[in-house]
Amino acid sequence: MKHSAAAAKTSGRLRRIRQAGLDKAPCGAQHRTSGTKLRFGSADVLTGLAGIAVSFLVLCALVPGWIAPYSPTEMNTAAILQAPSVLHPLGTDYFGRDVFSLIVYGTRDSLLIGICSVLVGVLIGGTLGTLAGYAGGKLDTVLMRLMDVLLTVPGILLALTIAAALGPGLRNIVLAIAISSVPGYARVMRGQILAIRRRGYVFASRAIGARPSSILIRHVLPNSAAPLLVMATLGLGSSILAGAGLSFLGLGVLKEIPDWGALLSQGRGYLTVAWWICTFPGLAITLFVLSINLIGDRWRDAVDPKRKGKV
Amino acid sequence: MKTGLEVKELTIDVHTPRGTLTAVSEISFDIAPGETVCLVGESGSGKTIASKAIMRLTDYENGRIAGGHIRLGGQSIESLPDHLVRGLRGRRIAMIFQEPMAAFDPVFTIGSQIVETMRAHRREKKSVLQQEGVELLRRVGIPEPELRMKQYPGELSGGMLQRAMIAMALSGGPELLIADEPTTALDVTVQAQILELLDELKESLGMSILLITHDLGVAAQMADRIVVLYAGRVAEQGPAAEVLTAPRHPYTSGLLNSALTQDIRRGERLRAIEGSPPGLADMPGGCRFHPRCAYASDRCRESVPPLSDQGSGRLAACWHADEAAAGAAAASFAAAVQPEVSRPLLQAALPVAAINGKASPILLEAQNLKKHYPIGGGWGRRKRVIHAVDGVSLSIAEGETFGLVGESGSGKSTLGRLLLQLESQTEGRVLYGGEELSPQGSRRWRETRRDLQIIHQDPYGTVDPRWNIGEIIAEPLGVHTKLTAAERRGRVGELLEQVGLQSSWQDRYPHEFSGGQRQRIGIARAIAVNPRFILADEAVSALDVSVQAQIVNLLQDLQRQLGLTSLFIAHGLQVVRHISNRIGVMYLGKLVEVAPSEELFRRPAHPYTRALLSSIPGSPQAGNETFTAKGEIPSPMNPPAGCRFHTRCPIATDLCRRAEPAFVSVGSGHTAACHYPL
Amino acid sequence: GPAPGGSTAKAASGTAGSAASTPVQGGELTYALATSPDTLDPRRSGLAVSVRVFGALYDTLLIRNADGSLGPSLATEWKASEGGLSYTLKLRDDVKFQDGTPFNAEAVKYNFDSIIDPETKAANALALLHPYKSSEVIDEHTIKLNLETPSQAFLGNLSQGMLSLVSPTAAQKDGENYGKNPVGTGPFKFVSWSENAEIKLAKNPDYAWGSAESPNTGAAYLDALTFKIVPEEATRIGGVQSGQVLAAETVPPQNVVALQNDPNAQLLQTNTIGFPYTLFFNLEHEPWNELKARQAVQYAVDLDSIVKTLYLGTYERAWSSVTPGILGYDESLEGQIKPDTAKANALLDELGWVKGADGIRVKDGKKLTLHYVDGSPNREKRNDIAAMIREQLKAIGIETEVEITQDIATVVYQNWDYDLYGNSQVNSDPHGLASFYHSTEEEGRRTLSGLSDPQVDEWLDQGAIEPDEAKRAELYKKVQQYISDQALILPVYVFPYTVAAGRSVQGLAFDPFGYPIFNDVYLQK
Amino acid sequence: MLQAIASRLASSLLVIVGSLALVFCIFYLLPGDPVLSMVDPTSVSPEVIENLREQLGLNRPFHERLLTYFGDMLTGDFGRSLVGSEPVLPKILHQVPATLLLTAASSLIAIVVGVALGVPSAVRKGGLIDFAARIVGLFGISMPTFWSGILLILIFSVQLKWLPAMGSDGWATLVMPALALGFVGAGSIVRMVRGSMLEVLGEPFVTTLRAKGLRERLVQYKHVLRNALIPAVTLIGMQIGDMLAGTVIIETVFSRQGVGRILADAIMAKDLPVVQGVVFFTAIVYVGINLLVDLSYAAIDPRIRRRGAGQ
Ligand SMILES: Nc1ncnc2c1ncn2[C@@H]1O[C@H](COP(=O)(O)OP(=O)(O)OP(=O)(O)O)[C@@H](O)[C@H]1O
Ligand SMILES: Nc1ncnc2c1ncn2[C@@H]1O[C@H](COP(=O)(O)OP(=O)(O)OP(=O)(O)O)[C@@H](O)[C@H]1O
Ligand SMILES: [Mg+2]
Ligand SMILES: [Mg+2]
Repeated sequence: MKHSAAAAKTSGRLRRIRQAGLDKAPCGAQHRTSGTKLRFGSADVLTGLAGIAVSFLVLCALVPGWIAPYSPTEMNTAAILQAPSVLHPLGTDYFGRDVFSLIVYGTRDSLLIGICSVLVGVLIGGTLGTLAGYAGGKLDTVLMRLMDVLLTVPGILLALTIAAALGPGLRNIVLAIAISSVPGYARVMRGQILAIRRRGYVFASRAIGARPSSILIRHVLPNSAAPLLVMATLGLGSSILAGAGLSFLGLGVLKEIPDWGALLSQGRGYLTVAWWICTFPGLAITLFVLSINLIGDRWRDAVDPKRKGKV
Repeated sequence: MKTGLEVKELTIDVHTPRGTLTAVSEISFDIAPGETVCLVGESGSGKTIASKAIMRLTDYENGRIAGGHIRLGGQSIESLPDHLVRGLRGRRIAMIFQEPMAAFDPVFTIGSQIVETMRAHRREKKSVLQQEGVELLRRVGIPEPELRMKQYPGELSGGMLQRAMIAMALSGGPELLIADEPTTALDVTVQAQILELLDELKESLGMSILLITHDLGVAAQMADRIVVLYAGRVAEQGPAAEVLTAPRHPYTSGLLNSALTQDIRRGERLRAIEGSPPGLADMPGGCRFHPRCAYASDRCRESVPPLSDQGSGRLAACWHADEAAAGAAAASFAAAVQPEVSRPLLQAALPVAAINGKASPILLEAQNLKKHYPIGGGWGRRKRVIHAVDGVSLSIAEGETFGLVGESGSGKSTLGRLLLQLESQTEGRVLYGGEELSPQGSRRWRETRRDLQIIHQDPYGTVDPRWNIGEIIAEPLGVHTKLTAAERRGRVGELLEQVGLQSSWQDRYPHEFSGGQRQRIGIARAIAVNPRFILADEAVSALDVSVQAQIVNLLQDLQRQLGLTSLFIAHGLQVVRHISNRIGVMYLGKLVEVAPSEELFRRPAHPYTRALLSSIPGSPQAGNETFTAKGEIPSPMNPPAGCRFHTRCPIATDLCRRAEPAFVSVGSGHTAACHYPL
Repeated sequence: GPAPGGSTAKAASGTAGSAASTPVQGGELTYALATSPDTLDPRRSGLAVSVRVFGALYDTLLIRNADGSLGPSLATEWKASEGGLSYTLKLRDDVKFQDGTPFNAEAVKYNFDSIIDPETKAANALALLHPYKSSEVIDEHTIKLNLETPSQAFLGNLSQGMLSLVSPTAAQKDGENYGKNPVGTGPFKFVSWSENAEIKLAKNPDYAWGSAESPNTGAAYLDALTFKIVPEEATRIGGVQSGQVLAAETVPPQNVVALQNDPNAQLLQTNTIGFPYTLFFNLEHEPWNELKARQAVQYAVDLDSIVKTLYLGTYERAWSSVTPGILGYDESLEGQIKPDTAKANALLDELGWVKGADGIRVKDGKKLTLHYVDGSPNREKRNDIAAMIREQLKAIGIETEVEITQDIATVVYQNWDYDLYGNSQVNSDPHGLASFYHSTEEEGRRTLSGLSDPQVDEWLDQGAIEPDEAKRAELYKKVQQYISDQALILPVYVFPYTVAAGRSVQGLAFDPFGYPIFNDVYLQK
Repeated sequence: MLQAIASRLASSLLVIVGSLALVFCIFYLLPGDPVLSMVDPTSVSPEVIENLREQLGLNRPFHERLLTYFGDMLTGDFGRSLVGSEPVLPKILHQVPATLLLTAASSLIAIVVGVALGVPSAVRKGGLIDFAARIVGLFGISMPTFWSGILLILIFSVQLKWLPAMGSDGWATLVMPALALGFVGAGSIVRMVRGSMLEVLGEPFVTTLRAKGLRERLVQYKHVLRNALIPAVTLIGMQIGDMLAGTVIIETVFSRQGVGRILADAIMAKDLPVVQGVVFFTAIVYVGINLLVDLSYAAIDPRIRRRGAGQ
């Protein structure tokens, strides 16, 4: 109410995106498939599969040794560039490492890149967005202009300079990806806060004399968080991809056990002679992103109180 | 040739994530050419879905016609191929909807949407159709139709849009017009205009009308015949007059009893139907009404009563139709005689202070309150101001219930918020117990919050969906008391029982409750810290009649028990009359009349009050030209000079256009701001 | 005959020009480079890739023959003064720059003086020209170059592309912008450079001063020569395979194998001379200042297997601190060191490093770690070498921290923060060893190895001025043996410059530095 | 209206100046020395390096450099590249068209594919098309561009010889890079359009349109899509921004000219003037995209048009 008309416009816009962008299907959503027709993508079956996939990946991340048939660092120079076979289900790479084992062991760092960078990004972006949305006024303007500035500076530049400034390393890659994702989260959070602030229950809470801080913590934040969290599930995949992109530009980290992005980027030169080296890590990313998105969609439906209420 | 519409044993299934549910079961009714049939029933009873099925619009909404027939002029619709159905829609059957604001595509002009409808069914030059469109708009009473054709839906008022939609519906020259709650979203004065228009069009065009409504008053005014739906089944149907006066189904009589009419005396307990309508997923077996029915027997629980002939064109689905009919007659007899007998008793039950407001001390007082909302501005646009509340003075005595009525946008809610200082005024002041109420955010503000509570209009939007109801009700306790968790739980349990819910429901979430139950939760929350004053802003407007009656009863009981003072805001005049000691009428940010409740209804002094009263469907003045307000409420951005009502007033003079009338006393405790009080 | 001209080009498959045919005039050669030149002003360039273009645009005073000897180019005769403090050069009198400016002693003087002028911001050229002091124009086509100190490498450096001669007129006129409007005396003249896309050159029809060793001393056969800048390996090779470019440089080993069987492409390969890709121990860091520790690494690392695995047999293993083809290369070092894990373990045991529970050796509570720094991107699979070495060192209980950084300049040359770092250099003279192994006095400056041994300094100083070739060679052999005995380095591979070309490309040869010679190229119809 | 334009310009200018200042600070704080990456440090003496620093003005204090920079910029002088010493402005201007063209082409592909898949996917929610579109969309957002780019080259250049593998002249060279880049954007846009369409399909006015007897196609494309595009436009704008950033990788893979590559090279070389030139460009494009987004709002939505223009 105290923000400018322009701010209201943007926030409204963002809210619309948020709502629509997350595939919200209204109750009584339209579709013409009648009961007899085969229903593809039946939400629950797919989500179930996705759940299995993610559980498997988490298992890979936690106890890769149980799953991988070989050590990921074992370089069998007698068996380099071998096509998939019974011995090496996904083939071997140019060091003679078993690609399947590499992928299994690489899960941990890949997930770590995804999860940590999203966590940091959400934390910073969410906080800034909350501040801007809740405080409004000058602070809002300043913060949002700052976010604009961050958006304007190409993410790759941020990533490259952060990596250059802090030195390479998983932590800094994570930080680089996180920082370039901050403006997005901040904007969504701000829009969300602005919207939730106007909700009836916030008004109602204010009317009984609850403190603003308690309203923020107990009402506004919990109700604003869902879209941010759903956005974060999408961010998981794109962070891993961003990591792969940095790896491609030569900013990766040479770890004993490369993450999927690094595998993909390092193996790309062998696409013509040994396609399996970078294709399977690519599929691993796809599988992860796909599953997380499916679960995210479903979860969004689940946390959306409006949809919970309906038949 | 024309046989009208025939619906026979229509059953509609809907696919939901929880499986296929039956929304409408074996409903049958006919509409003869030129006839108006009203489909009445509470929310969720299947009115909309049944009407959509007639046009096969259910196809798009997970719906499926699972059985029965729909015939229009002898032609079966339920099995027609898609392209033929499309030819039917808009041409032989047209439909208008509840919310005209939402029923137009916001990004196309009114004109293009009307022309588009015509072009869907015939080939004709655009300019010709354009001209026809203008004529249609003129026909439904839209001023400057050429201009309106070029405007976007967002630029027209609701009443205007509803007219435009009617025009659009007429463009195909339909045999049957389905109107799904066409006036619920509109102001009372506009509702009256629209209903009148529909009636007039039906006469002149010879259409049939299927009018869907939950308002028995509307049905009484419009219908030739009435079909009462309950939980997806027809409960009763027959000629309007008979159904309304001698119902043969307990549900119908329950509905009639719940509805507030002028026959019911103020302060009297309403005979509400207990419980709430069942959800689709948990339909009771046998007669679906039996859990709420006073006549329910084992038979009702076990087998479904068929829709049986009750003579003189009436059908009812009840095993105990005769008893019900007898009971209804007795009840209405009681209602007719009761007032004289019980009035003194009732008044004795009220706190003494509430009766003669003058004597008791004033609890809350507004002095020349103004609230101006700046809008626009910045970005190079001219700054403008909405005069939401524009100089209102009033006082509410301890123990009194003050009712506030007025059309949408007249500033009732804003005034309420100002009185509680939930917003700061532009001008004027608010006194609470003689002291100026501390503005929001100040140190003392929190203390006054305990005394002043609100019951909100939207019982769903004003509770945090993530909190269970225990937490919701306990929130004010957490803010204002130092109770332990266990004590709080205990208190919440008490409160739940006090509002007619079970104390064990604390751990449930809002979405698990029906609308009426949610409003009870809101009330429990409001009374949790023993307030002195309660603002009820449209606290019952969103509820079904049967439930509304329960809540009104509850509110009255609580007020009496707790000795509450309250401000009761509503646009439903009957409700306000029923519950309030005094009533204030607002128009465009100003209070135009204040009077004791009965006095206001008996002897309205301001032409606007008169217009409001005459727009109540079924009221003696209804449809009386001389008392209806013309046109629509002007924009609060630039309210008319002089008397604000002069643009719509049937008796306005030059004086009214020039000078703002002052409040004059027209009776004891009765004041009005009019140059020519009636 | 085989690849014509005095190049060391060995055609890996279907030698270019094996079907001895007469050159065809005309056509355009498109040549994909892996990286972009920084500038086309040789005085200011710091990149080898620029030199590939300089070869077409410019000439040098001298050239390096295939056998390693110096030959005439723009200078026809050269003579050192007594004491080696100056050189007198006779210049060709029939040469004109592409802008018409005559090539003469003044032009040479201008070039060299401008290199030592700080205003020019010369970089690598300045180092190559060291210890040049001044020029004296004896006559129109005779010049005397004065040095601060005698230098045996000086003359050889005059054959290096970064000391190509630019047109004084153009250089003065364009100033800072000269690098985008280069004018030389070479067989091709500059047409346009659209950054990150291509550099277009056109035939210089007046060219008639090609080196006598070259089959074509006259104007180029090609009408035009276009360099495309294609950083991505797969795209570069794909370009040749799809016929979009006629030649592409630096073919990755895995594609070499594939291209050898491609009927539409040929593969040209030549080993470069200078200093092979070498991993330098940082002698200032513990424990690598100890010989036994370095030897342990030397024994633990199986470079043979690394080179074979990663380069699939397309790269030669390096054995010494210089490559074959450099004066004084010590062949006796070849095959000397064989991997021996037992020995390596024994050496570390001797030093008191004991294996801990995690298999990593510990001494005085400190883990035995090796900080291995390498540049990014993964040029010539050098990062992969690091990965393999890390695995092999793990076997003897050394933990290798591999740092891959884009900012080698800071990590290595500013902070000297490495235990092992790899570098290679194209060079023509063994004197370059001094920049890796000679002790330094100046503050803030040191060599990659950080070696400071008066004996080595003496050999290197001697080598710099020793006029007798045989004696020089002996001196540098001593240095090489010392380096090997002291296990100062791990020499890894000799870099072969590889080019994939369409079948129609004929006569493409390379100079000993591995730079392509375009004047002899023609396109077979 | 004029005032609106002026205030908008002012805030855009602020953002641009902010971005440039940010980049300046980042570079100032960055360790390392551009000069060291310009020369071969093994053979070049420290005096030479010191001299280069002096010549390039790298020894001057921070505020002096910042002031000079902005001062020069006011006169249209963006400085000279540290590496090639050519003036920055022409250097970048020369690359701008290629990058803009690529961004525009990929945006077009992303939008067309996004809409073409998103609409039927929403209309037949739960059907085969929906399933396929969602999977395609998810693949789009889970595949690194360099990988799909190389794959395209191998298929269409090397195997089929249909399209050139590299370069930036002619339409043929645009096809594959635009596809690789556009596919990613399409992935998000499909999701967005689908969600947004579902939202709009649930609006009451859609029922009115059907009740009028309009053809389904007309309902979906003329009415629903247009309304659905309103929230989608912001996302599309953001996607265009992302695609602009994505050119860094794609331009490298396809060896295209462009600002992205210049940026990557300049960052590696710590060539601050060039980096700033590029950021200036990206900031302008970003501001331009925002403007375009707002214009398309007005074009799609009369409510905004009237509000913006009238009064
Ligand atoms: N597309 C649908 N999918 C699932 N359930 C539906 C759908 N349409 C209607 N229903 C359910 O069918 C029942 C009847 O709905 P309908 O809209 O016809 O009621 P109504 O009588 O018009 O109520 P109201 O007065 O609130 O408009 C409700 O319980 C509703 O939730
Ligand atoms: N926060 C606000 N900002 C701007 N305008 C407002 C605000 N709140 C209310 N208004 C405007 O003030 C006028 C009065 O609004 P208010 O909500 O008080 O009316 P009301 O009588 O309660 O109407 P309704 O019956 O629709 O609830 C309306 O024109 C409304 O648009
Ligand atoms: Mg309805
Ligand atoms: Mg209100």
